[in-house]
Amino acid sequence: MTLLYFAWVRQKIGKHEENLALPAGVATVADLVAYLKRLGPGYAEAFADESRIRVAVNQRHGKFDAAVAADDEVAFFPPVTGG
Amino acid sequence: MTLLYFAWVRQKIGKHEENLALPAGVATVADLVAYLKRLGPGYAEAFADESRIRVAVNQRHGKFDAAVAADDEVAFFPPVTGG
Amino acid sequence: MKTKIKIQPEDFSIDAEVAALTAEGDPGAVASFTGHVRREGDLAALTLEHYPHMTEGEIARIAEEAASRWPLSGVTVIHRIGQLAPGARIVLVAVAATHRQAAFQACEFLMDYLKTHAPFWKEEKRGTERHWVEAHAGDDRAAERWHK
Amino acid sequence: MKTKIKIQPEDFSIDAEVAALTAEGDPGAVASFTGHVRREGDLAALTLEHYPHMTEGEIARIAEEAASRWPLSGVTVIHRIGQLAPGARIVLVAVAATHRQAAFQACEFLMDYLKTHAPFWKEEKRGTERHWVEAHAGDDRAAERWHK
Repeated sequence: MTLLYFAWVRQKIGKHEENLALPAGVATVADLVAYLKRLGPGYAEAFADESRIRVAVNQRHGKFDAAVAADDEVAFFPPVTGG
Repeated sequence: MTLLYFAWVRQKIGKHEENLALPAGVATVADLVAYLKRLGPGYAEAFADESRIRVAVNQRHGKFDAAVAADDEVAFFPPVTGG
Repeated sequence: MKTKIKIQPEDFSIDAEVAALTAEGDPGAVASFTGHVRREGDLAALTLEHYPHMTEGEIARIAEEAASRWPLSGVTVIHRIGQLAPGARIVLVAVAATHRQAAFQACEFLMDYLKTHAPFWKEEKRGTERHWVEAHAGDDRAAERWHK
Repeated sequence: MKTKIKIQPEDFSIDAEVAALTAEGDPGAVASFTGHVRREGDLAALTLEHYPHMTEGEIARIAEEAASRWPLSGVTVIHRIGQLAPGARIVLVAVAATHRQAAFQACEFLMDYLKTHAPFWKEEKRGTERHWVEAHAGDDRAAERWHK
């Protein structure tokens, strides 16, 4: 799967994009977040307050209970502030 | 007093502006309209359907019961259609 | 509040008016409206007449009423007169404010009142015939909803 | 309905976009909105980041939703990205329709949804410090009122 990070999520994790083989036991966005949190202190910090994180799966806004699959593009970012 | 006519009121009466000494017995817009109707067929036609006539006294929208005085500017016109 | 009112035969620049409204202060939001001559059937042109002594004063009163209802930093109203071709712009109302909801509401309010209170009259030319446009009851209702 | 969506660093011309929206058909009314970088305190610049794969699709969905609610002839959305100075224009939403109430309502709807759904993020530069702008609860409430 492709993971994308924007704004301060990107800054805390230290990268904009990465590819990841779907980890064992990861079926939803919430599972993926739990997995990422354990990858390092930057990830842990980025996902520390999950209420501040929004997600898009394949370029569509989603929720943490949304399913994720091996060839999905999953993006994490703060609430949007355009306009 | 100065009388002004706009749009089809102007066309029916055949002039844009005229000066008039305040006629005896004319105290309100309604009195003035009754007086003007008798001035000729153009006036009679212009004021035939009073529901289609709007009035401004000294450049402010008014009603037919508004008072008129010798030095007023009174304008008659159809409902406005700008914008 | 900064108010600019112009009655003119010439066309206008929305970009220039928006730039003027945002040249100073902190207006984060500008809502604008342009009305255009309809492009329909045999409508050849529209001619706009107005009541010069009254028009600017009436629009200024409408702008003051808007400023008393919403926190605005500027209002610009430009209304064209004379003969206009189909598609031509007739009117610009632009409202600057810190917040977009105030700008939108005030812009719509100004248009509703302009339609029902500003002394302009439109004459249509269709082929060789000319006739005066009738006022719309819908415009009166649009203005009345602001009384509530 | 004609939809134009552009994400670009460059500024735009409101006049040109309104002209394009009214070049054909019978749109008598165009409601427009421009959002500007605030001019306040020590705010030196705003930098806008977005999610390129997603932005246009999300705005297109918002425009389709607007077109399903109101009779519109065209929608144009231009959103700038990159670094913008105080006073600079950030976004243009312009909506053309036969009737002005549809144009106004759809323009406000589009702005409310753009603010809460389009994947853009603003970073402020104040002096030498940079920080990400927080989302406003007021924007969520503004978008929610359209659910009713």
